[in-house]
Amino acid sequence: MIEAPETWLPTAIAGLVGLSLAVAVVATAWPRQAHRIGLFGALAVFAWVLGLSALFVAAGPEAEAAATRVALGGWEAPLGLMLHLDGLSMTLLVLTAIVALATSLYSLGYIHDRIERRQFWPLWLWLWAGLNMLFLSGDAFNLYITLEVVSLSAVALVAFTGTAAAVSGAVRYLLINILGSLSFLMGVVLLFGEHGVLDLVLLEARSEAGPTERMAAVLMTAGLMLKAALFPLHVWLAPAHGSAPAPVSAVLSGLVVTGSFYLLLRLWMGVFAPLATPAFGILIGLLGVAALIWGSAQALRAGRLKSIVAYSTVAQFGYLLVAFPLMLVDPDAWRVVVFFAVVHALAKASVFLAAGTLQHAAGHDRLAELGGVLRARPRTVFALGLAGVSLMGLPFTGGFIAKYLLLEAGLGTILAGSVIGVLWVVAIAGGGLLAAAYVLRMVAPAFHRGPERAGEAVSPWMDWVPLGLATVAALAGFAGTLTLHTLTLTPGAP
Amino acid sequence: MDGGWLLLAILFSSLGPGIAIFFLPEHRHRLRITLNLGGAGIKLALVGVLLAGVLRGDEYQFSLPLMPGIDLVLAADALSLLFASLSAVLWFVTTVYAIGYLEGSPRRSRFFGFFSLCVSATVGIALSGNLITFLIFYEMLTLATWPLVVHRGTPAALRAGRLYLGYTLTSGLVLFTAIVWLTLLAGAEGFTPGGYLGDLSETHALSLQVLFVLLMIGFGVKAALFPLHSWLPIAMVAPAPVSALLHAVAVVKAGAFGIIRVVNDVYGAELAIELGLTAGLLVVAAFTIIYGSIQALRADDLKQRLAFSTVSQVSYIILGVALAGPLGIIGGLVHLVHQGITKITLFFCAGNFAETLGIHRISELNGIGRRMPLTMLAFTLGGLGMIGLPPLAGFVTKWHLGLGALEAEAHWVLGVLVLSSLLNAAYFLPPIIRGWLGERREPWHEPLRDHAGPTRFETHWMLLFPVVFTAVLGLAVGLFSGLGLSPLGWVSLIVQRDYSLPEFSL
Amino acid sequence: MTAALLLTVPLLPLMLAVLIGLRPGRTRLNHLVPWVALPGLLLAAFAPPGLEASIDGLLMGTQLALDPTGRAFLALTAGLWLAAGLFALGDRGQDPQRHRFYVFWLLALTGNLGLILAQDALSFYLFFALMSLSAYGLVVHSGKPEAWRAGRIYLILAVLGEVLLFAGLVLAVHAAGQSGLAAVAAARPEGWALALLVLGLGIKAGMLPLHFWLPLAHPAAPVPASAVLSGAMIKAGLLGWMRLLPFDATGHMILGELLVALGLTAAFLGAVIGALQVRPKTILAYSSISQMGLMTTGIGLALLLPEVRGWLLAAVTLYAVHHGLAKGALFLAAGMQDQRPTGPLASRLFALFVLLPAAALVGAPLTSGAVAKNVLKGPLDAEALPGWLAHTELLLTLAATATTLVLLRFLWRWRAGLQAPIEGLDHSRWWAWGSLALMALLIPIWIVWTAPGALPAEVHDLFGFSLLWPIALGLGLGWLTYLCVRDRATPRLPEGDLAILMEAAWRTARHKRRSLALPPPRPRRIPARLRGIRLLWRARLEAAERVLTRWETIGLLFASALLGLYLTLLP
Amino acid sequence: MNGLAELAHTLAPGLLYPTGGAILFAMGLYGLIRRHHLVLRILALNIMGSGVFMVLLGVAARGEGPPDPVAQALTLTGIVVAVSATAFALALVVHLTRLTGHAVMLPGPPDDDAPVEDISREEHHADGGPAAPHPDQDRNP
Amino acid sequence: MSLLLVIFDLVLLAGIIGVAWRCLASTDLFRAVVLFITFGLLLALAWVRLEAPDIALAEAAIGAGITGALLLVTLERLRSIMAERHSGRPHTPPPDPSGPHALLRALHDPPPERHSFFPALIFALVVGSLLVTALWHQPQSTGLEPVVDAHMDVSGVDHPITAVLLNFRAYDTFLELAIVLIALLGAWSLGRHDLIPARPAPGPILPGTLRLLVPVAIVTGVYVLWAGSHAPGGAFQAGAILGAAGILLVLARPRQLPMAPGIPLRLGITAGVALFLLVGLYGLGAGHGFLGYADAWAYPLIILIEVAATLSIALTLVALFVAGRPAGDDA
Repeated sequence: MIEAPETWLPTAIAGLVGLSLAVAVVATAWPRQAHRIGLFGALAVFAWVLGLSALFVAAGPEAEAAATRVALGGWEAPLGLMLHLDGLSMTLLVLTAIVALATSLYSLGYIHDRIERRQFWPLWLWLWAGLNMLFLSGDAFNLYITLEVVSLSAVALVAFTGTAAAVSGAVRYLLINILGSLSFLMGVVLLFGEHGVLDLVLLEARSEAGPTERMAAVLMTAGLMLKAALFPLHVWLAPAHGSAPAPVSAVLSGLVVTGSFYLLLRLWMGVFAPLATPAFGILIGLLGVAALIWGSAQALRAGRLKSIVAYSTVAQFGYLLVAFPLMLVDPDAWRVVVFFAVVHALAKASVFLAAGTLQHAAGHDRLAELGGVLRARPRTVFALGLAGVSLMGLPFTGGFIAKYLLLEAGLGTILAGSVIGVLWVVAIAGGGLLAAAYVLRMVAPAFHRGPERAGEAVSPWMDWVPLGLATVAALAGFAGTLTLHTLTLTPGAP
Repeated sequence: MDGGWLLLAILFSSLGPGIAIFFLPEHRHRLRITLNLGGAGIKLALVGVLLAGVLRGDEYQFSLPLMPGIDLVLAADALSLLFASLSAVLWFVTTVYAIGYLEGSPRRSRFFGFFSLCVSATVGIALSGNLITFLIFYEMLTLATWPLVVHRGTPAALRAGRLYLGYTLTSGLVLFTAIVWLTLLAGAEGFTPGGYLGDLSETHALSLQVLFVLLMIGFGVKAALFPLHSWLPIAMVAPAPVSALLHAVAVVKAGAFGIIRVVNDVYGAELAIELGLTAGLLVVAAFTIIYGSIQALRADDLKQRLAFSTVSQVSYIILGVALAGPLGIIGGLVHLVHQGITKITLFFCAGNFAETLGIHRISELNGIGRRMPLTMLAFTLGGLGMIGLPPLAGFVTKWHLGLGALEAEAHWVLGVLVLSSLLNAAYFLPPIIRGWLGERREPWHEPLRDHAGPTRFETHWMLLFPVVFTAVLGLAVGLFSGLGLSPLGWVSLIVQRDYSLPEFSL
Repeated sequence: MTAALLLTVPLLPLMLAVLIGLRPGRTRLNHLVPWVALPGLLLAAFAPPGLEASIDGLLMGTQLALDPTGRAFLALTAGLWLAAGLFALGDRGQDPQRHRFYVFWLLALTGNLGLILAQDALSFYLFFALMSLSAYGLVVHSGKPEAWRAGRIYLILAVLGEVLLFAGLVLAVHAAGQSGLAAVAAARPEGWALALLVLGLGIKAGMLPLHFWLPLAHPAAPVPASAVLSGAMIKAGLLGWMRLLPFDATGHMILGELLVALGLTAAFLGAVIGALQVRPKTILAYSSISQMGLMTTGIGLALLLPEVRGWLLAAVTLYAVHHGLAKGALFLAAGMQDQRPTGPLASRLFALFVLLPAAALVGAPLTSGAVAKNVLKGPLDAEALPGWLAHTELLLTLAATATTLVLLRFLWRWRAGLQAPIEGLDHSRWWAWGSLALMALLIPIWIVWTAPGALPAEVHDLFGFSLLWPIALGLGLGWLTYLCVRDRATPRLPEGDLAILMEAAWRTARHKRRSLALPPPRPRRIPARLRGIRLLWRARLEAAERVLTRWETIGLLFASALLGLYLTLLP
Repeated sequence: MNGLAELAHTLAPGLLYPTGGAILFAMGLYGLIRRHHLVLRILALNIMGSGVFMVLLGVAARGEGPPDPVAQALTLTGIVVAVSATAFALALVVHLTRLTGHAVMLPGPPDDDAPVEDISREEHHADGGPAAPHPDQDRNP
Repeated sequence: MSLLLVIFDLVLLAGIIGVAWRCLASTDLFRAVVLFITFGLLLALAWVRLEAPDIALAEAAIGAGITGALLLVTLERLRSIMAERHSGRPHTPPPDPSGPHALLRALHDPPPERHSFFPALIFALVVGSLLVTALWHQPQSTGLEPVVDAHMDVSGVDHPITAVLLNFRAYDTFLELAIVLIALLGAWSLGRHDLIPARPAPGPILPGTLRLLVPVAIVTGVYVLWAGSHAPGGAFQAGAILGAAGILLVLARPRQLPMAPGIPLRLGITAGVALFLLVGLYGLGAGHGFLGYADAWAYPLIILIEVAATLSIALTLVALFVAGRPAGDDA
């Protein structure tokens, strides 16, 4: 006798939070076995998330009632805290699970020193738990806390290598994160002062286009823009991501930044939805275009492999910004944005992992001197290229589907009579070209004629995981329909 | 047997081995050769089965939802079979040639991996059932060919690769935009003979015109239409099998095939004429024909000359399509095959010269006919075929194009054909004459291929046989063009099925 | 069966060509070269009338047939190639490159035989092209600069001819709606189609303004090649005309008049320029132009006089056969200068074999020339032609005078080039030459005997005052000229008249051609200046990013983001 | 007197303290922009944070009844979070100073084209000499 | 009365803002830190005025106390590092602690440049005034106080803040504990504590004071913890007080820290989180929801969690003060 999936869903959601926390706590308490705990924990959480998503989709709720809300400790909002699972968070949870599992496997090979392992794994598991909680949180203040969990552990991981560049990047990252968090918190406080509740659903129901909401929106948006490294507040990203250990860079660029963006999206689709004005859309869109150009230009300039990848994140997030004005015209476009973010996260993570393998083998990641290693490691270069193709938005990858949908939305705005839509379309289409240029910069040395130099030996994990993840990113195109369907199961969203 | 799975099997018969080859260690050359030839052979057989099926009138379709409302559609009609069989046959040959060509050189796993990806993409293009699927494979082709272009790894090769990517990716984006736009306007329809945009011609005439231009820019780069052709001659730095592939089968043909699809199966010839689109295309194609020929005449490097010749010859296909009448389309479509066979022969020959004797320039060709008679013979057949002399393949094309031009009452096109033939003769006859009748005083620098050792033939047999085969094929398709299964017969079938063919056929 | 029979004729030489090409070392194969023409001759001689076949699978539908005109041309062609082939066996015996010569020889032979049998536009074009292009190999065979030059001009004109013919055929076939030659002609090509056909075929036939490849190519080619070029191949153009031009009850006045005018001009101009030449083969080449002029006149007349077109066309055919054989013999004679025998009988034969075809050409009684000329002029007695055309017959007669002069000049120059008598003659050459020369006598007998193809030839056609007086006039003029210029240098015109002008024009253009040549296909490096700019931009971008990274910038940007967002959010 | 009472009513803690908090927040932002030393920046951030808490508590104290316990709980949480972040930031600053020799933010993308392995990974866990100081700073002393 | 209070409020706020301003404008870091500690104390006063004694306690203990200690020890470390680099002799106390240049670089921040003054000022003013505007527009809502009040009887404790912290919003509190732990993990991942220079506290006064202070602190801590269930106080304040005692201990013997054993230390710092999580998971299994308690068990469980949390917080704060991870942790 199997009960209906709906009945299991709340337990499964809370269980996911509990499980990921438990893994982190156990690893913290027993650092000697942290990597084993991490591995099994990663597998368990991954399996749990997959099971949860199966439950969620199988529950097949109506789009309007799809959010499953779990009252923690039995206390309903507004008194208590609610976990909140809908199509959007489900999608991002699955994304997190995939990237995090890959990163965990990769880290098995990457972090080999015994002492390093003891430090790395607990922090990493906390980060993952924080991300899971972030995506499940349905309470404004709790979002602040989970953001802090994520940022503190992320900063610690950035500084992990202990080099001057890493620590310097970490300090900047931390200060900016604190600034962003405080700004976000100020917004939360304003909202609380106005409405006296913290639960997002309640807030959404009560919010209107008033001055408090406007100021809160400004503060929270700006704070999250800082955290999501949206142009022109992106400058912390390249140093931090460029000098972090490879798996950390992968998670940062793939998930952490996406997490902040998720929050932005969630807020603007819910609480702040009444505020949006066309001018706002255009401003954000223009910032997006600028991000595309600036990030790409910097990626074309940067001399280090990981810097290029990091700046590519800045550029790719430009797409997400460009999508804002599209969403004002076509509210359905938000699903496209999320799909794009998902695909980007997968691709970016695999690029970073591949870059990490190359850096490890060569002992550095200066592009000019990397040719020999690139030539000797075709498998890694292939992963780099495959994920790069996804970034460019070329078929057969998920990036293509995402780009297609974005372009469709952009052209839709033109057809709807928006003149500035031309700019968005040009940016969306042209961005791929810039991406191609910097991906080519990374891959091309592998094709130069010259000696091969395998460099230091790398573990099989580091050899194969990037390729596997890149393949997932490429095949994500086939998951387009499923993802978009899942995303429709988000109440409140148009 | 379920039709869709056959199409998938055709696709995977090269994709599978390709991916397997990527992960083969460099020294497993026997296994690699087995995979290569096995894949190519299986593909050939499967295409044969499909051919028989389509001839019987069976329907083949496979579709996979990609996005809401948008499917990945593979379908086999007579037109796709034309291109698919061409690629399958020529691919087999090129694979043999490439194995011989690259024997003993490094990085073969990478090369053959991408090589197989290329054929998969090409076959995918052939079997695409709608524009989006077409685009997917089209872009895949761009990416899969780039590693081949830069395979040598010299600075020149990398620059060429950069240029190639620059051109093709930009055009790909234009195409992408245009296709999304079109899909927004008309929905993700499958290719329909006679087009599916008829309903829109009243309301969206201007949009359709702009879209057509965008689509032509998108396809025109690969098809090397006039202002967009510069990458092609420069991409000549690639190894000979790659050039052969770029020019004969994959890349330029993909562009041309796209134009054929758009004109015939998206817009439909009638709508295209009504909107005044074919006239412009005709002028561009005609200009490209002449321009390419003149540039070819100026080139001394053999491969460069062949490249410009491709620029010129591919526009024959487009010319035929732009004539938009049954005979013109027959001419254009049949040239798709004929040009492929002929040009691949020529590039193989150029590769043989370069690889066996280190000859790259036309001025060095003197007397090569005595050293490599079979290759030179093949070159001669290819060159004469390009000029359009009977009974070679090129003649059949030119004949139909000429008749098609008259049928479309574009008499000036005949003048273009005449002029182009003269120019073709002017640049193909000199190397032929030098090869057979020129005197060489100093001895040949040979053997360049020390590792290959002495052979019974004028060069490595894997280099020679493909050349001979394609040359004979080029002769045969022209000589026996009256048969039903010849390319001409097949193309007539296509046109008969899709268009009302006038009373007589020639 | 019929198809196989008809196909054998052109395919046999083709197969031999392939064999020789593949196995150049096998000298025994070379001995077969002359004999592959034999089936053609046999077919012409013994085939039942009305032989035809169509092969659908071949080249969009091929039709082959042997009609009476074709039979005559086939006989001429096969015979001449056979004889010349025999001659070539001897002539090329010591040539290290002879297998190459034979390959081209056989390919040209294939084309020449095939085009006679072809009855549809495509296969006609196919064989025509094959012949023209392969003959190039014969022209340049010697590899001397002179040969290359001649070859170049030959090739340019040949290709031009091909292309024009192609365009003409396309137009004509489109108008006719089908590709059979008879149908095309029946549909009366007009306008562009007609002009293109006349020009395309006219180049091959040495028609007047496009004749200049002949005097260059013939002397440059080896002797047997010259013989077939002049004897058989240029007749292909003529045959094409006969097949494609609108010879029906309507005729074609304009074209007819044009052709008559061109033909007569060529007849005289060719002779005059020929007489001013030095080298025997050049003189013969101009003579060929002159003679082709006469045949062109015949074609023109056939268009002008539709009622007697059958007669006239038959006459032109006869003339073609006669001229082909005689000219072939004379060309071979030019290759016999080193074969002057010592014995008295042989010496007489030597003289006879050169004089006999010469006499035939001028139309001396009892020779083939006499029949040909008389038959050609036959219908003109009865018909009155308008305007200046009324004098056509007189002009045709006077042409014999010009021919006499040219041939006198030939004989003079030929004799001057004779080498010392030798022992040990080359029998194959002698046989070939002799048999061709004797044809000048045998053909009229045969014709009068059998009147093939209902040819209106009678015995009295072998005589006639109108044949004799122009010859006498010519001899007289020749004598006078000889007296005048005996001690002085002969006035001469450069070989290839118009070609000289064109070459001069080409040479001036050539100066510019060097700069026209494309550089080798290297993608250009980015120019240094641009690279500098790129470096500069990199530095600037990095500096800009540094500025953005400064804390105060971050803070200010954050604050301005706050402000900007606030402003845009204001309703 | 009436006016004063009204003023007093207007300037109730529920309004006054949030205003003060806003001022502190803005001041912290100003300090963050203007000051260079990392410790000072951390102080500025803490002042900003205090501003936020002041707003929160002020908001909680609005109205007639007892103050909102939820807001106070949130503030408590916030304070602990702030001290944790501060402690970690200070640890980082010390570490950075140990590595580079100064406690100000490096300018620009410090990673680009600069050798990354100049400080070996071993030094992270074992004892190692301090690295060479970076040549440039984001200001001239 | 209310006028007086308003005046008090205004003076207090002016003081707070003034101190903050001086702190931010100070070029001498030591001075800035001292001002910041003053700022924290003033804030505590303000919290009291806002009827938030819990927060005031926490501010005094954590905001001013612990943060101040952390800042001071950081300054000390920076100075030491600078001096060390300057002298070029590692791990020896510098001969002149107030050496001119090293000190200048480490503990002195020159006044900011002029060019960013106006933009920064304007932006700060604009942001501040926008905030104020928004705040002044807000209604006089009572927040969640009535709701909390209505549920106090089932919360298991009497003090509403503790009820919110450990029952209604236990998840937040759990994560807060986690954040403290993560900050420590982060600090530990940077390196070992013995790589961080420290100076022995001068003189015999400190050890002497310690003997007196530590027992008092422990007693106070336990009391605060216990009081938390019904009156102002609780785990964080208690942890902070205990932590302060620990910090004093550390200060007394900075060079010879006891060789902290790895496993118990780890267990200690994770005890609070682990126990909290265990209880939470039990709640999930028992059907009260994640982090939920059966009504009857609420009080003991809360107390249990608070005890563990206090222990962990105290340990963690001390560890954060020490900054590097103990050698025992690597074993």
